[in-house]
Amino acid sequence: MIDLPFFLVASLVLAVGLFAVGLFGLMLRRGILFQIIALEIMLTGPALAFVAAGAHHGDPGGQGMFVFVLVLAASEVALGLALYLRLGRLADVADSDSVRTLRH
Amino acid sequence: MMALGPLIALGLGALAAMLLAPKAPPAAARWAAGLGMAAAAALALTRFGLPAGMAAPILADDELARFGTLLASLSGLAALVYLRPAPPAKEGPALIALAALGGALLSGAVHAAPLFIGLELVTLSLIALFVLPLTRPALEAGYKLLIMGGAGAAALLMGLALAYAATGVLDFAGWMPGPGLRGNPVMILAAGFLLAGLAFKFALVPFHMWAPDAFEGAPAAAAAFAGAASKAVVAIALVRLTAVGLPEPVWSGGLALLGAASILLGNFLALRQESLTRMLGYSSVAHSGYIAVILASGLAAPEAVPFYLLAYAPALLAALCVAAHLGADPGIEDLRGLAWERPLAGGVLTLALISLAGLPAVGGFIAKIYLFVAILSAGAWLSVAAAVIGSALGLYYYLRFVVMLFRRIPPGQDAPLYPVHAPAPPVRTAALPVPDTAVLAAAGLLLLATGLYPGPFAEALSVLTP
Amino acid sequence: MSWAGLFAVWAGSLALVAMALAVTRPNVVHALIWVVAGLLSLAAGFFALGAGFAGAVQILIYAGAIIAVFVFVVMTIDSGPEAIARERGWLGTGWKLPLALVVLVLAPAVFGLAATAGPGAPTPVSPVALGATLFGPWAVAVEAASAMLIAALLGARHLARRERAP
Amino acid sequence: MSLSPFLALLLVPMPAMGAFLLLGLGPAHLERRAVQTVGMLGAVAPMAVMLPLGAYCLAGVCDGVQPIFDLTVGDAVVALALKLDPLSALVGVTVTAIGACVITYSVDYMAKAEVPDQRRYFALMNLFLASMLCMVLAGDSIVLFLGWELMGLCSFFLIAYHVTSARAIAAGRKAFLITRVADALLLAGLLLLFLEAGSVRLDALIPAGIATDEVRRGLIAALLLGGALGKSAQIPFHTWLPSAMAGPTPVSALLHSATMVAAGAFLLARFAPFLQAAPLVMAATAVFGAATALFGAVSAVFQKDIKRLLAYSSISQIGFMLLAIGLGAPEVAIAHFVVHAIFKSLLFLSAGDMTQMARGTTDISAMRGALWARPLAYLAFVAGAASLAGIPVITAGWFSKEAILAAAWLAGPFGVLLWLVAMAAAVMTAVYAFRPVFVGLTRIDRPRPTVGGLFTNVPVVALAIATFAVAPLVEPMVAFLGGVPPHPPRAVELLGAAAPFLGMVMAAALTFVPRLSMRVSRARRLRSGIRIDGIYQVTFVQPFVGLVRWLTGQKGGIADPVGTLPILGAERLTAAVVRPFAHDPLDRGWSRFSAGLVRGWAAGRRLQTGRARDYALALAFGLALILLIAWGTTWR
Amino acid sequence: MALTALIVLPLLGGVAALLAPRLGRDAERWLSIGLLAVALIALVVAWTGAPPEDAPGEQWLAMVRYQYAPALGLQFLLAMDGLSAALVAVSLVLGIISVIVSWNIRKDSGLFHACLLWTVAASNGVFLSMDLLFFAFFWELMLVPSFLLISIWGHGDREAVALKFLVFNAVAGLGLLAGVFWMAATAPEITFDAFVFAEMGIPPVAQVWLLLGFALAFLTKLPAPPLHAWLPDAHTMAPTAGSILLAGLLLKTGAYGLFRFPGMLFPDGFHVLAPFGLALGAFGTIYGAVLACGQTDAKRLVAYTSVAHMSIVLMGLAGGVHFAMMGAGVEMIAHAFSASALFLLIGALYDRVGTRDLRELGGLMQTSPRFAAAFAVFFSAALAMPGTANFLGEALVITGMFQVNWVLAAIALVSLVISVVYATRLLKRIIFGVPSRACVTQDLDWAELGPIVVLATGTLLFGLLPQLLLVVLEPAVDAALAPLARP
Repeated sequence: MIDLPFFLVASLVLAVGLFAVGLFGLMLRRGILFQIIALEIMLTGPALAFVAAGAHHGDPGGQGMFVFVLVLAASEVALGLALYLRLGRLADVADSDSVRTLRH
Repeated sequence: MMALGPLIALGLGALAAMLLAPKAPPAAARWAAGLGMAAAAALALTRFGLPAGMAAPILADDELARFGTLLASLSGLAALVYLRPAPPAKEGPALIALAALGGALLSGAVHAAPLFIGLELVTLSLIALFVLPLTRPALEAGYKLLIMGGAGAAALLMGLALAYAATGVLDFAGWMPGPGLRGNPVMILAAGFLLAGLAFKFALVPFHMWAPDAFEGAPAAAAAFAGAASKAVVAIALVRLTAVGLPEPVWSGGLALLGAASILLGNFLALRQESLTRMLGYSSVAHSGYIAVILASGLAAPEAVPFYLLAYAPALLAALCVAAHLGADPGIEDLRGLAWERPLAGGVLTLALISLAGLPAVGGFIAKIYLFVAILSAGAWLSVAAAVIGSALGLYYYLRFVVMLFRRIPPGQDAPLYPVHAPAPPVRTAALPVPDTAVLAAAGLLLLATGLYPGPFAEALSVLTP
Repeated sequence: MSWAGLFAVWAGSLALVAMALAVTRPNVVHALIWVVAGLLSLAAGFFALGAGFAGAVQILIYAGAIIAVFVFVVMTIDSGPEAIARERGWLGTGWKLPLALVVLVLAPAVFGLAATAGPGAPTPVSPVALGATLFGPWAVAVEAASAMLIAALLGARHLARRERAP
Repeated sequence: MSLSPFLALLLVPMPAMGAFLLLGLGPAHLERRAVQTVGMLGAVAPMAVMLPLGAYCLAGVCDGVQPIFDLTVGDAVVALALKLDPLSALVGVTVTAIGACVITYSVDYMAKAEVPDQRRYFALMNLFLASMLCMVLAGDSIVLFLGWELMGLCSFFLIAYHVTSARAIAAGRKAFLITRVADALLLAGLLLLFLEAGSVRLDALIPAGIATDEVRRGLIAALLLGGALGKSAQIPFHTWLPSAMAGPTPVSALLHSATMVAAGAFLLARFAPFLQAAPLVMAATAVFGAATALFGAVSAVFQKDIKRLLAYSSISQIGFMLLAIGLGAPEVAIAHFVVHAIFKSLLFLSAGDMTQMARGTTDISAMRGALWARPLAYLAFVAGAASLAGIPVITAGWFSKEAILAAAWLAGPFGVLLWLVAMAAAVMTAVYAFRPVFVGLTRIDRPRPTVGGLFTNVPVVALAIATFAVAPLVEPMVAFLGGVPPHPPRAVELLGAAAPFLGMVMAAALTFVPRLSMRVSRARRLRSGIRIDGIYQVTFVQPFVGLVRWLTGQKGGIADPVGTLPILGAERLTAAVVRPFAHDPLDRGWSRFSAGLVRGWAAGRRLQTGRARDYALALAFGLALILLIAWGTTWR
Repeated sequence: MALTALIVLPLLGGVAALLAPRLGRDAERWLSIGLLAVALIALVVAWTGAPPEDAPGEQWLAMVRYQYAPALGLQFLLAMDGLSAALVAVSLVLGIISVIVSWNIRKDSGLFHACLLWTVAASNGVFLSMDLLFFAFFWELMLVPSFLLISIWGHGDREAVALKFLVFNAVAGLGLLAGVFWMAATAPEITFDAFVFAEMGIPPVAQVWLLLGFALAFLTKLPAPPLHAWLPDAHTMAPTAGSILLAGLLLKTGAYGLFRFPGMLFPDGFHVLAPFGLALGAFGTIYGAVLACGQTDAKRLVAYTSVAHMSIVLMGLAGGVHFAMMGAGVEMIAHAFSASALFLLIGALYDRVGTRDLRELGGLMQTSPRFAAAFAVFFSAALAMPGTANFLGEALVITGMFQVNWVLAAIALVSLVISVVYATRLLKRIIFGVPSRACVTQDLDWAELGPIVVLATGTLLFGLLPQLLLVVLEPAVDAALAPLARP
């Protein structure tokens, strides 16, 4: 059993917490915009975890991965918002439950 | 540098397609992307048999990577052939090339960064491809993949981060269960998150929800790439991670559990589907399950998973090619008599469906045998039970569609016994364009070849797994 | 136990609270403000962890650029009182099952991770080292990440094409 | 294959066979004249080949084999061959000559028939002739059997020539069936001999048969005898022959004189050396022969129909031949064979000519006044009858019959018994031979004498001359075949010479004394011979028909019971298994299961709600599950 | 390669024939004929090629072995000896004949020709496969096109009859399947290679059971009473081409199986079960002949004669002596010709007058002499007249029976006598007599005459020059008998 420093463990717990909060938002909210926000929040969890782990190991890899997470977040926001706007012309995007022509 | 050749070819193809898209005629972009993918496939093919090495410090160049690249490029090429969204989308070819690039990257990934980036590159390109027709179902499919994909990516990243925290390295090699890592709870949790993240891309129950919707709503070509290429490269990533030896029994047990659930639920939900594409969506879930249980049973037969992919990919590509030809979201009634009207389309679709069902004479049969040998020799009785039930269910619904292909007359009517000059039934479907014909023919031949003479294929594939 | 570490944890906790508030606000503008707060808190934590580059990028790109995009989008939609009331109504229902599931996700993580705590301090990583990594061995990944952005942009451009309205 | 004179043997049956193929199976259309020409050439050409061969044989080189080809079956070699020896040469010449005469005669006789019928007729007649030649010239058992069996087939078709007549068809079937029984016996015997010898060559078969053990030898000999009895219509197989008169008269002429019926005698003569090694069978042959000779002669006396009379006459005459063979004098039998062939074909042809004049009726009474109406045919008939009856010194019949009687007399006490029987038969022979002759003498007012056509007269006249011309040749023939002409005491010879005259007297009495002729015509019982047909009907035919009707379900039973057995068994089994599930719970269970499956599917598909929130819920659920499992594994 | 073509060509050709009607009128017919002709060439190539070097015996003329999936014991193993070559030749010729005689079939003619070709392909597969998994596969595959032929293009109560055919043979096929899998499971390592099984040394008791399983399948196809009930119905209701293929090919597959495998794989079991086989054959030959005498339907009559003749084949095969085995081989070929021809003739008759009831027919001799002549020729063959190949076969079997048991020989001779009854009955009712109401005015045309001439030539050629056939069969017979020799 290796012992990880407290700050790292706490950061990891917080990271999972952020991830969980985002997931909670994803499940709770019906507005598509809120869901995209929740998605962003979900992604901050691993970001924190990478940075903290990088700090623990003194390794630039953590921050490097953070950059990639950021790129992903940016891409998703770009695509997501465009999709949101486009979908808004066809459906009630404030209520994602109405966007369910594909089912069963 | 040569090892990076396929990636460079794909990237250049994508870039050229992107740059050509706004001004040049649409065919130019298609040609650019197509050439890029063809070049990548050719390069990957020529590199088979060369000694394994590293293409880049974080990217392996071994047979598995070449196989993944080949599969991704060829699937991309096939998808490109029948990618025809209703409003012509100039971005399409570039996106497919990018998706293939992601696939190539993923298949060579021995490091967290390319794994993650490759995966997300595929996902994002697919989202963009899904929405190309700009219809409501397409947008909905893209939206669902976006939401689910984001969540899945987050889970995957969480897993990677935890593994990084536990070991301090991002190379898979560093995650080998050493003395300090065995039983490490951080690593175990990491395995859980990783599994969830990959299971999402692999469309395993309960992370599969996006798949049937995507198959139904998205353009068939995009769905085909999602089902064939991305599934294949994720499977390759799973093979690599399995070879690393992540904490057990979480990894294998989880895979087996998810796999069994996918087999049962996927086959069950496809049981009486009326829509061809949606049925294929559920069936893709089930096939992911089959691959997952093979992986979970260890890699006793190294060629099992690659062979399964080799048999599955052409079947799906061919089936969706026919589906694309029949219009948006074809139902079972649309297939009536297709085998008589369009023999090639009907015939290859028949081959594809019986391959998916695992009947003899086509590759799916051999793949099924590998599946059963793997899980039986591992003694995974849960998987065996699931696979048996799933295969039985599968037989039912695949054959439902196959039979419909050959039914000429709607029920209730009977043909005259000896019609002297039978009036030719009106042909409802337009003739297939030449490239589609080529794709179908190639897929059909590959299915037959793997089914009738699998020896060389199995031999070649058995060297893939490290 | 280091002060920097403690600070980082404190900042992270703030971020968590802010994010939790963000996902429960009925008004989208409020939610965005809380997200920005959370992101800034995280940036503070990054600085404390010795990841100055990450913190700076977090502030500039995440809290700055990405949220700005959100704000633009929010400005295009109508978020009147009725919409907010409707959101509030939805918030009141259907939170139990998600919460339970989130607890089930959190519990193993928290308890599994808490078992490993020990002493230690964060080690700062210089941007130079980071740059050397990113543009050294990871160059392929960086290129691919740019491809990812391109893919997203291509998709967005297609979606935003006005003349193709169905 | 070196060029030997025996190569010509192959050419003997070829023309006839070729004529058959051309006429019977050739697809080309032929004119009437062409049909007749081909048919006649096919029959005459064998004679043209056979006569030089016979002369060659007579010149001394008379033992040759012409191999056809060899088959190897395992260790055994089946070597097909034709053979020329005195026996085959003599009989071959006879057969070709008679065949040529009969078929030539047919040209006129069948002139009125339709072309397709004529074509069929000539084709079959040629095949008939070819078959007999195959058999006669055979050097091995396979070719011998080939000819033997094909004759049966041809006789069936020829007897049933009048295809619209049910009686003719029935007669043909009867003939075929009974001779087929004989064929089966012969086949068995030949195959057994083949197994003994490991070869099919007659030269090898006979020594091998002699060399084997007694029981087996006896059995094989008995089988061969059975075959001969059946083919030659001897008791108890004689019933088919009188019925076989349904065919055209030339058919009967060929059938009775030189081919089919006589083939049995030839067969036994061929295997005589072997038969002599089985004394019991020899005795049986003699007894069957003598009995048949007497029986046939007696029956013939009471016939009203001239053709049936001649049929019984054939039965009787072949009986004489068998008697001779049974007595160990096959050479004498063959001599009688030759003589009989000549006079019997003559009798048939001339009788046919006369009856044709009487518009097809073959009743003896139709011959009234034949002397005046058809003088040539009548005189020819008289010549034949004289030979048949054995008028001493001038007719050939007398010489050959006398030789048989002599052989019987010389064969010890048992032989004397047989001699007595044969003498009685000889007397009866004269009776029936002359009865039609005397009928023909009766004068009716039919002033205009007519003569048949060229093709009718040439063969008839030729044969009539031959009956006398052959007379001095009988003894040389016996010698040629390697036998010694038997000479009994003078008294016995004289008794034999007296027999025909006694018979003539009786015939005259029967014809001209009305009381007696009435009695003869009323003796229906004797006319139908031994009622062995009835016995066959009761013992074989009826049970067989009953069996067939029972097995085919025409008696109210199950059709094809054995085939139905497994079906019934399966049904019974299914019923037994199913009864516990009388209300078909399995089926209901199955349908409930499938209905449940469909319902379950309908319910299960609702899992896929289409709502992104629910998808996230599922995702969270899966993640929680995996993490809980993962956490669980960290516990010690 | 040529061997593979013998199976693959008709198999794929069937698919092509399915589609060919789109190309033009009669395209599928010419396609089928062409493919079968090419297959005949392939047969010649395989036959005359150099004998294989790796063959496990000297009798093999050609052999093909692909490792299919070695890990799973799957391989594609074809081997051809004289018997298989002869049977394959017969199957191809009969295939061509079937196409020709079905020229007037218009209903789904693509599928019809596909079924014909598939039947040929599957039976070729049976004749050539020495890998028992493939053998069993082709064995079952054969049923499908035949089933379709009867159930779609048949006469009368065709669907029920087709089902009967299918049920009988499929159930019996289970015996074969069970045996094959049992052997594969008990083999040292998983394989379906018959040559391996032959050297495996199966325990005698197991041999008996395995042979029973195999024989169930073979005897049903043969068919030997009491498993023959499917045959008269199937023959009667099938279209002409179907009857030809049933009589000419399917029955031969059963005989082929009995020829090839009992001696090779189960010599001990053979010694135990041969007396039962002989008894069954002896019973069947009389039973079939007697039943044939009572039929009123011409096709049924011929069908029962098939039972009788194939029972003779069974006697020959169960005799285990050289003569009998040779006879069985010859009789198989001979019966393929003669029975097919009789079915062809009766089918042609049925096409003209619409009845096969013997009581309503008659008078062919007057109205159509070619018909009558053809009937007479094949009637002689059915009678085993010397000069036809049938005689050779039966005489050899009877010779063999004399070596085995004289009673059996006597029974076979009795069946020869009974054959006269049914054959003359057939003739009497069809070609003799007064031309009946259902009378034929149209004689055989070239499309019917051609096949008839071919079949007649075959019958007479092998009857008059039997060496052609005997030379081909001899090595196969020797090889089949070699393991039976008791030490």
